[in-house]
Amino acid sequence: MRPFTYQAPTSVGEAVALLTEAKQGARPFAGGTDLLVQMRRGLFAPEMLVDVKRIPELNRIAFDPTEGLTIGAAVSCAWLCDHPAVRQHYPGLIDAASIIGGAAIQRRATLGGNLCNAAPSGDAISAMIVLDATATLAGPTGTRTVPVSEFCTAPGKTVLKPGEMLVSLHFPVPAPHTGARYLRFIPRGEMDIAVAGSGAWLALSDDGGTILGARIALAAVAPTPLWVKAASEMLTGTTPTEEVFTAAAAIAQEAARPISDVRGTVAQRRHLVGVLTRRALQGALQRAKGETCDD
Amino acid sequence: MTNKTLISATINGEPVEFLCEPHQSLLECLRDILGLTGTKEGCNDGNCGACSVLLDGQLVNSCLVLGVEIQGRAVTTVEGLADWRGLHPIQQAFLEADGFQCGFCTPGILIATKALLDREPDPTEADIRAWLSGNLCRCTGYDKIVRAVQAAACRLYAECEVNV
Amino acid sequence: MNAQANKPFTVVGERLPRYDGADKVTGKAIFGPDVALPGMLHGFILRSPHAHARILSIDTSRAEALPGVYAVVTAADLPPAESTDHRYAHDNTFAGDKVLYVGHAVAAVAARTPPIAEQAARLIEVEYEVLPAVTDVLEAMRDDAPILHDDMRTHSLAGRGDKPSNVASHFQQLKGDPARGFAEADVIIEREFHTATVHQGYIESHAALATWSDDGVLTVNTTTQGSFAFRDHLVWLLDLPMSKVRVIPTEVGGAFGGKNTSYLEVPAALLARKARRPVKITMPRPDVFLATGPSSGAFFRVKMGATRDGHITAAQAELCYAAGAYPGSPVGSGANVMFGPYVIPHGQVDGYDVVTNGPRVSSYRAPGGTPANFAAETVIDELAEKLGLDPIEFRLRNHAKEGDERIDGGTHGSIGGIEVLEAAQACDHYNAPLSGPNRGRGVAHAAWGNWGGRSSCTLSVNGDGTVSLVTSSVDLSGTRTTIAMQAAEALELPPERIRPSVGDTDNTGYADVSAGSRTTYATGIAAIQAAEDIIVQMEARAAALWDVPAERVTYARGVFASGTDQRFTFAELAEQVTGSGGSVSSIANVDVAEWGAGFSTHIADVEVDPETGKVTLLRYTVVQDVGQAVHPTMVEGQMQGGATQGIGWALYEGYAYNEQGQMLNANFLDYKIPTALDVPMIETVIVEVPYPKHPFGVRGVGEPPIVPPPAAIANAIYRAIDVRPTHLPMTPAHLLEKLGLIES
Amino acid sequence: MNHDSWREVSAMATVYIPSLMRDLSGGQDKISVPGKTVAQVIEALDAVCPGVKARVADGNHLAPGVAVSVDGVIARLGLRAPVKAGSVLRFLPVIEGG
Repeated sequence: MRPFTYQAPTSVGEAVALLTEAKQGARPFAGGTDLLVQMRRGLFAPEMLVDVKRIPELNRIAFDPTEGLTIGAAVSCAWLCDHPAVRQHYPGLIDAASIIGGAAIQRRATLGGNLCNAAPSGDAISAMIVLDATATLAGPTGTRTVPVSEFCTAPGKTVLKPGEMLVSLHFPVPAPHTGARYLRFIPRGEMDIAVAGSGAWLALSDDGGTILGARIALAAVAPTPLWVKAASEMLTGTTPTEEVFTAAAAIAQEAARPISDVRGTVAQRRHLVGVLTRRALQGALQRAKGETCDD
Repeated sequence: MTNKTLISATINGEPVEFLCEPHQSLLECLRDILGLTGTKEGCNDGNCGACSVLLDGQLVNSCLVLGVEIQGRAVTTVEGLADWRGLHPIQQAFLEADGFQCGFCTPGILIATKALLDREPDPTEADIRAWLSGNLCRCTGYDKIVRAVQAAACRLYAECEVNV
Repeated sequence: MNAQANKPFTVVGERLPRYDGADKVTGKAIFGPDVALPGMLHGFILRSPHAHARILSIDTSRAEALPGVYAVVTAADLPPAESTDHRYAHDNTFAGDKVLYVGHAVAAVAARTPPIAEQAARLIEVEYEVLPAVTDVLEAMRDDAPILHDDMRTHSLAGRGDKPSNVASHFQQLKGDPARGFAEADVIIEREFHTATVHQGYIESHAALATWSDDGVLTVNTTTQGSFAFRDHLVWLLDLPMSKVRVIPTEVGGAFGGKNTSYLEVPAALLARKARRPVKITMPRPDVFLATGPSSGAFFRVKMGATRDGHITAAQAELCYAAGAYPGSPVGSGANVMFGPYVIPHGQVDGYDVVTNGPRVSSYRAPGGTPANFAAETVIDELAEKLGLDPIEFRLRNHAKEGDERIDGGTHGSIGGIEVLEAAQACDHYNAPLSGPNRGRGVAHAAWGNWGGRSSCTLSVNGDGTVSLVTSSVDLSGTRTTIAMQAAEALELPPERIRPSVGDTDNTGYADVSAGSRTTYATGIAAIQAAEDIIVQMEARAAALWDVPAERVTYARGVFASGTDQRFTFAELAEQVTGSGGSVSSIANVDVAEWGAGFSTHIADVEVDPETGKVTLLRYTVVQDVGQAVHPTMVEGQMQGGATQGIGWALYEGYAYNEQGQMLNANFLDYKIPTALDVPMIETVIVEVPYPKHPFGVRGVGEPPIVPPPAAIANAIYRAIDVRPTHLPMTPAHLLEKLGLIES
Repeated sequence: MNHDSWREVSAMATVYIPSLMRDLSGGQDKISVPGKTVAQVIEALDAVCPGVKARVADGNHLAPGVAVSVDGVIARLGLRAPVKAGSVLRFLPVIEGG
C-alpha cells in the first residue's frame, strides 16, 4: 500500500482540523480491521490516517437509565460486549457486535468503524437500525446527528462530508415489553462475512398480546443495510403469531435486492431473508416477554 | 529519506526503541526491524491469527496494528512467554499434550491461549473453540490444541487433575 | 508395549515428547519467511491479471530505472527449454508467449525494500492480447473450448489425437466384461458428481532466499518437502552443475503435498545472480491461492451393479480431472482409489487429464483420492440401502483380501481393510444412539496406496554413548521423532540417547520428497539398516579390544558381551571407540520398492438445518490401520488433521471463478478452511495389522485419513434430510437446491 | 508349445496389454516376448504387434502420463529399467504421493 502520514490527535477539534485540511486525502483510523485491509488491496490510498483512539469522546461507554446508551466511535466490540449495562439492556446489539471477527478482531474492530465502512453486509448496522440508534458527527461546521438508518448511502459510502467524523452512537432507553434480536447466516461457525442477516425489534402491549411497534432491517441483500419499513408497518397492531411473522418475512423477501457473489446466490439470499426474519422476530418476541431466547 | 518515527515501547518486558514508517505494521516491525521472528505472517489481512500478540494485555492481530500505534505501550510476543524460571505453564502443557505439529500457528495460539486464560481461568470446550476460531491450524484438526488449553488451565489454576 | 514382532518393543509405540517441541513452543523454530542475510534484497513477482492471453511485449525499462531497484528478470533470463516437460516447467516459472492463468508469473524485481520492489513491478508494461478462458473441466473438454496449447494432442494407449485439444491424456483400466457384469446385477445405480478445486491451505506461505558465492555456488534456504527435489529443479531449469547448487530446508509450516513443487527458487536465483546480492522472495497469501498448486476440480460418472445377496457384479467410472495450465493431474491415483477396497469381477475406469486456465495442480494429501472416494462411496452407500444391507456389512461382503486382483490389474498386498471395517462396526460411536430431527450417521471406507521411495539416514556414535542422526527427509509433522525412535529401537538404546536433525543437499544422501505418507516408513527402514550396521561395527571394535573373534561378540538390551565374562555397555564401548580405530558412523541409502497400503473407515454424525442447509458436525470418528504405531499421539494427530482437511473439502472449501477465469476467493476469509468451531473432537481408533516388509510392521499414516470425510458426511446428510449431495463443497446453497427450496 | 517356441522360453517377459492397445494384439491381453530392458521388451512387442511402440514411447522416453511397472514395482528408470526372465510388465497411469 502507498505510504501515508499518521497523526494521533487527542481532541475532536484537532481531528476535525486535520481531516478538513487534507480534504479527501485523510481518513479517521480506529481499529483498522477493514480500513488497513482495503488499503492493502489498493481500494483507496489516503495520504494521512487520523488515529482517533486517543480522543476521550470517542473512547467511552455511558449508560443512563433515562438518557439511554452512548458509545464512542472508537469503542471496541470486545469492550462493548463486556459492558454489564449493554449486556443487560441491549442484547440485540450484543448479538451483532459479538460476531464481528474472532477474539483478536473483536479487540480492535469498533462499532463506529463497522458503520463508517458501510458494507452492505455490515452486521452491526442492521442491529443499530432496529434499535433506532443515532450517530453524532463532528465537522468543520460543528456537530449534527443522523439516524443510523440514513447513514449509509451506497456500498462503502456514507453521509460524512469532507472533514467530518463520527464521534458517538446513541441508543434510546429500552422501553418495557420491547426486545431485539439479530441473526445472520454464515457457512462456518465464525470468521465469515454474512451471506444474509436480519435484525428485528418488537414493542408489545403490557399483556404481550399486541405488537405496538416493530422494526426489521436486513444485511447483505441490498446496496446498504435495509430498513424494511413495509414489514414494520404491517406488524404494528397485529398479534405476535407464527403466521404474522411469516407474512412479515415475506414482505422482507420482497424488499430485498440481493446479488450473487462468491458468498451466496440471489435465490439463496432471498430464501434466507425469509428464514432469518421469522427467527429474528421470534427471538425479539421472547426478549420482549422477558425470556432469554435460544441462540 | 522517508518519514520515520522514533517509537519507544516495552516489548516482552524490556524497553525497546526503533524507527518505523507509518505504513509498517506492528508485525513487520517485530519481525523485520526487531528480529523477533516468533510472530508469524499467515495472511496479512486479519483472517488467520498466526500474528497474534498481546497489546497492553489485549489479544490483537499484529498485522492489523500499525507500528506507530505502540508508542509508550506494552507488547507481548511468544518470545516473552518463557522467563528465567523456564517455559510458561501454557508452553509446558502444549509440549505434553502434543498440541501442535508443524508449529507455524503455535506462537499465535499460545498467545491467544494466554489471553483466554487471563480472562477465563476455567473455560469450557465451547469457550476454547469460540476463542480460538480466529487462529487457523491446518495440521492438527484442533483436537489436541483444545486438550492442551484445558491442561494449561488446570496447570495454571491447579485445582483439577491434568488429564492429557 | 506392543508384542507384534518377535519381541516386545521398548521405544516404538511410546508417547514420547517430540524432539522439535521446545523450539516450536518458544517461537525459536526458523521457518522459510524467517531467514534473512545482511545486504539482502527483496523480490516481488509480477503476475498476470488475465486467465488466458498472449504476451505481445514486456517493457521493463521504467522499472529498472526506479531508484532502489537492482534487477528485473523475465522468461528471457532462463536458459532455453528442450523437451516438452522442460518447456512446461520453464513457462510456469515465467510465462513464455502466453499466460495461462490469473497469477501466472511474468516478471520479477529485486529491490532494497518490499514497497520499492512492488512499486517497480507495477512499472513493468506488459501488452496482452486477451483470449477467452475456461476453468471448468467439462467445458475445457468440449470441441469448441478455447485451446490452451495449440500443439497439444490427446495421448492415449489407443493412439495420438489428430487435432488440438485440452485433453492431455486418456487412460483406461479394464477387468472382465462390464456389460455381462451389469446384466447379472439386480440393482444398478448411476450418478454424476462435480467437485471443486481445493488448496492445501498451509498457514506458512512460500519463501526462498537465494545467494551466489563469488565462485558460482548457489545456496537456497527454502521451505520445501524435498531439498533434493528443489535442487534437481534448479539444476534442470538453470542448467547448473549439481555440485554447485545447495538447498537448505527450513522448518516447514504445513505443506500437505503443496511444497513438493518449486515456485520461488528459480526467480530468486535469477535475481540474486543479476543483482549480485542475496535475494529473498516471500509469497503473499493471495498468490499462494492463485499461483501455486491446488488439487484438481473434477467430474465423475459412476455406475455400479450388485446382486440381491449383496455382491457387486460390475463397476464403471469416468474421471475427468482439471490439471490447470499444464498436464499432470492426479487422475491416475484417483482411479485407483475409486473401487480400491473391493473385489469387482467386471470393472472399467476411464481417466482424463485435462488442462484448464488455472494454476497447474500439485499434490494434496492422497492426490486425487478424496473426490473419487466421494463419488464411489456415495454410490456404494446407495446400493447398500437399496439392498437393505447395513452399510458396513455390504462393504465387508465385497472387501478384497491379500492376493485379490484390482481393476487396474495389480494385486493387493498385505492389507488391513477388513480389520478396520470390523473395528468401525464394533466401535462405541457406530453403536451409540443418535436421535432427534434432521440428524444422520454416515460411513465411508477408503484405501490409499502410500509410497516407499528413496531415503537416507546417517548415524554417528559419540564418545558419551549418544548417537547423532542426520536425515535428508524434511520433517513436516514429527518424523524426526518417529525416525529417531526406530533407530533407538534397533540400537536397543533409550530414545533420549538419539539426537535427530535434518541435513541439506551438501551433507546427506539423496531423498525423495517427504510425501506419500512415506517418511516414517521408508526413512525408518534406512535408520534401522544404519543402526544394524553400527552394531556390527561396534561388535568388531569390542572384539578387537577383547582380542576375540568378532563372531563371538553379541549385543542385546544395550550390552556387548563376549560369551565369557567380558561386557561393555554401549556407552562404555563408545567412549573407547575413537581411541580404537576412529569414530563409528554409518549411512544407509534405500530405495524402498514395496509398501503397505493404509485403510481408513470414517463415521460422521451430522445435524442439518432444513431451512438454511447448514450442516453441523455432531461427532466424528476415524478408524485406521497403521500397521504399527511408532508414536501413537502423532498417529492420532495425522488421523485428526487429515480428517479435518477432508471435512473442509466436504463442507466449505472450493475455488470460485467468474466468467473471465478470475478466482474470487483468494484469501482466508472466503476460501474457508475449518476453524476450531467447525469440528468436534476427532475420535480415533488405531488398528494395527503389521506390514511384513517393515522390520516393525509400520505402514504409511498421513494420507488415508483425508480420503473418506466427504463421502462419510454426504452419507450422513442423506440419513438426516433424505437428499444425496452430488457436489463438493456440500454448501448450504447446494443442499437447499437438493431440498427443492431454491432453484440452482 | 505355441508358435514362438523357438525363442529361449526362460528369457521371456510377460506383458499385460492394456485394453486400449488390444486392437494391436488381436484382442490378446497378455503376450510374452524376450528382452533385458523395458526398451528391448517394447521393441520385441512392436515386432509382434506393430504400432505398440509408437503408443507407449515418445522418442527415448515413455509417452506423457504413462508409467511401466516391472513385477508390480513402478520402474523409476522407465525404458532403461532392467527386466529379468519371467518378469511381468504393465503400463499404468502416472501416480504421485501427496
